[in-house]
Amino acid sequence: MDTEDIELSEDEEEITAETVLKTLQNAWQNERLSPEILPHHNDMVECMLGQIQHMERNINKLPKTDLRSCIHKMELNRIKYIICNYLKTRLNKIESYCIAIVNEEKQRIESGTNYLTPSEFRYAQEYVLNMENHLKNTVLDHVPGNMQTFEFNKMAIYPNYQSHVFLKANETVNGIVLEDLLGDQDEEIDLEEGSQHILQYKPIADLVKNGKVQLV
Amino acid sequence: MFGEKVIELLKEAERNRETIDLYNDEKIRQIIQEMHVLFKMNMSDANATTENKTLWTTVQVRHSALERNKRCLLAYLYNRMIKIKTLRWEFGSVLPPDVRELLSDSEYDWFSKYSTNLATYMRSLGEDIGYSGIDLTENLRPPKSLYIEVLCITDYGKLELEDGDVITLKKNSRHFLPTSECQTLIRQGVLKQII
Amino acid sequence: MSSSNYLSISDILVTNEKVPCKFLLDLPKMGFLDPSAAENDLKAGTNIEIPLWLAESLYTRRPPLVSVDLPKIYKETYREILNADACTVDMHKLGQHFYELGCYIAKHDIKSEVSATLLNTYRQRFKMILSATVSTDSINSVQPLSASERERTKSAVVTERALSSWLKIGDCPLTTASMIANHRKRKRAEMELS
Amino acid sequence: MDPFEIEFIGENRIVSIIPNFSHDKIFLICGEFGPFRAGLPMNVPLWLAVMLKQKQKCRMVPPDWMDIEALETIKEEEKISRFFTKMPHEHYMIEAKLILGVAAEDIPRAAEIKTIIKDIWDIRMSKLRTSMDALMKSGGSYGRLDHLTMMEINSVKPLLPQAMDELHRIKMMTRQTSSSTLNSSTFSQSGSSQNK
Repeated sequence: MDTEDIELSEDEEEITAETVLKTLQNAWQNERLSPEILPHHNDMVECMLGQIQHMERNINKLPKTDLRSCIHKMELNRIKYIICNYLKTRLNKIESYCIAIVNEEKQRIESGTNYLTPSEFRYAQEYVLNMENHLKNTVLDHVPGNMQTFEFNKMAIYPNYQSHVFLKANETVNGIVLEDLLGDQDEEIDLEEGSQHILQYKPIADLVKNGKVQLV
Repeated sequence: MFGEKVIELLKEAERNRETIDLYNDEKIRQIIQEMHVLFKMNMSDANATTENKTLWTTVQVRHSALERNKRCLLAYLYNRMIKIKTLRWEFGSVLPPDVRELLSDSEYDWFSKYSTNLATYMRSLGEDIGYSGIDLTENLRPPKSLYIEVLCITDYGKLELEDGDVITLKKNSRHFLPTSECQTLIRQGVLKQII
Repeated sequence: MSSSNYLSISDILVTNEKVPCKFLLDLPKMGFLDPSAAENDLKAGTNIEIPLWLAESLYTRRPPLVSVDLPKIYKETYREILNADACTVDMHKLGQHFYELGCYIAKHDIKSEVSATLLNTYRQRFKMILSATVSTDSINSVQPLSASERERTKSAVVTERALSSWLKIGDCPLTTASMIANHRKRKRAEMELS
Repeated sequence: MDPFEIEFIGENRIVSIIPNFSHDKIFLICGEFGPFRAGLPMNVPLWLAVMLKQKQKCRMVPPDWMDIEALETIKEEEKISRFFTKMPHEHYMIEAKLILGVAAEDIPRAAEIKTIIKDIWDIRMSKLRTSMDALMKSGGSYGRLDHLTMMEINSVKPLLPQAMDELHRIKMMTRQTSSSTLNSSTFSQSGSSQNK
């Protein structure tokens, strides 16, 4: 690798790239462990793709057997794994909850708080459309007249916000309310920095999104 | 009469979760036929409710049965859709003929559309920064080493590697290959990783 | 226990389970629901077992067309056995969908004790499943499980195996995709049969 | 997640090696490492350490905590305590498995260390099973799990969270206050739409 490139990455990009990678890794971990789809981190994915591209060009300049080439390739494979797995996890959620996600996303787009990237949103809409057409062609168009509607409300599958997740608190958050279903004695707990808990996703969903807790 | 056929269909699907069965065209037709019979009975009884009010309940009960049949049919198709999706991720966009023939025409059409939608999405990844897209069916496992040793399970033929080398994959031959270049073949059962 | 969404096959199978019902009003032309009756209409006062989805649809009419009785596993006699030691009960035979059906049926229990029995049974049998996943021999020694308990045990065993193989193996091996492998397996089996 | 994914996360941990070659700093995306000076200890991520060791380019420096006496103390405390004690770090088991796997010859008394770590792991795993049962008995809707490592937490998935989900579902659906526990989408019973 020539020194010019090294200088460049050291002065301008090095620190940010490292932070971006860490943030992306946390985002990946949260996405894997949360029941619902989380706000996208497209900027970070693109930043990492840029880094990969840049690095791959440089590796090609090195002799094949150079030790550095192996090390860089290995690191790139690690980052590619995170990116692929992150994006695939999101696609899986988009497919499973497609109707609900498209509906909610339409409202979020209006308020400028979209969770999906434009490509993901296009993918989700197309997915719903294909599903609707397929079910119509095969069954709905052939059943008796008043049964033919594709009932979006019934067909929508929602993530289970009540599912239990493990978390580690990145900072102290007080007063999380745990609903008590049997009695009427709701419980309140505090999440001290560094402490770990298992509890329902719903009361801590916002804390995952704003980074105050990390799912583990 | 009240949805037994459709339940048989679902039980069969529930038993074979690991594979996809032949699309049961005949049974689906029979179930839809039954729904038409129920519907006709309901139409005539609904017209008779002016004279006999108690018939109205019977109409409602049949209507419930119709709704139930609809739910079951949709669940059958939907669960097959999910399996067909898995086929796309595992076999790729071209299905082997013996798998292809398990799907109905409409299902195959859905498969192709799913495949196209997925390809469009994958091509769009990173396009803003001049990237030509990412294949999400690769990089499936956390990387451990750049090269792995593999055993060839079937006579596959020639494989050209990124560096231009061409190797021949013959049954029982062993190779030391870049992990990134043989993942797909391992997933498809052409190669097996030797640990 | 999977979610009970509209497209869930397992929920459809749960709601297909039969429950004892008593018809409160005559139901014209529905005599076929009672296999022992030869009449065209179903008469008020008839006691028969019908699928839960149908029972619910008849029960929610105003006025209700049926009263729903508890299947025997939720009745007092069994509740006592379950509360004493739930691990002795053969759920495969008596309650293939014990918890799931119980959730639906609880509101027909006038004493409203079904809920507590479900929770209690779940907790007791959780411990049994927990210890069964540690060693494969003990899985066969426990009383037969309900469908969802079997699912749960299976996935716990998968986790256990993954962990112990991780502890042993250094590499993270790639394997043939599961649908591909299973379709090949099935094809081989079919070829051997023919 | 599967154990190899947790291992992947743990492999980012920084460890010490002594390279047997010299080289300038290497600028990786995850940070800069080096310069490499033959015979002088330096820090690298665990994945890189393992890779260099496999290529016989370095020796591993035993992590501070991989010490018989220290581990004996931890083991005793773990045995006595009702709670989970604090481990040397979040990914102790991953670090142990990888380092003892590729570089046992670099670690003094490696075999004994391996045994003690496995003992500690086993004590904690059996404690974990007892706590799961206790958690379910005590209500099954919330638990505090300080000092459990990610790999240990992963070992109770999906069993524990799923069981808690199911208890919750039973409570929700059998709640006496709501007269119609049936989600209308669950059943097909909209007779009223007939002949509209």
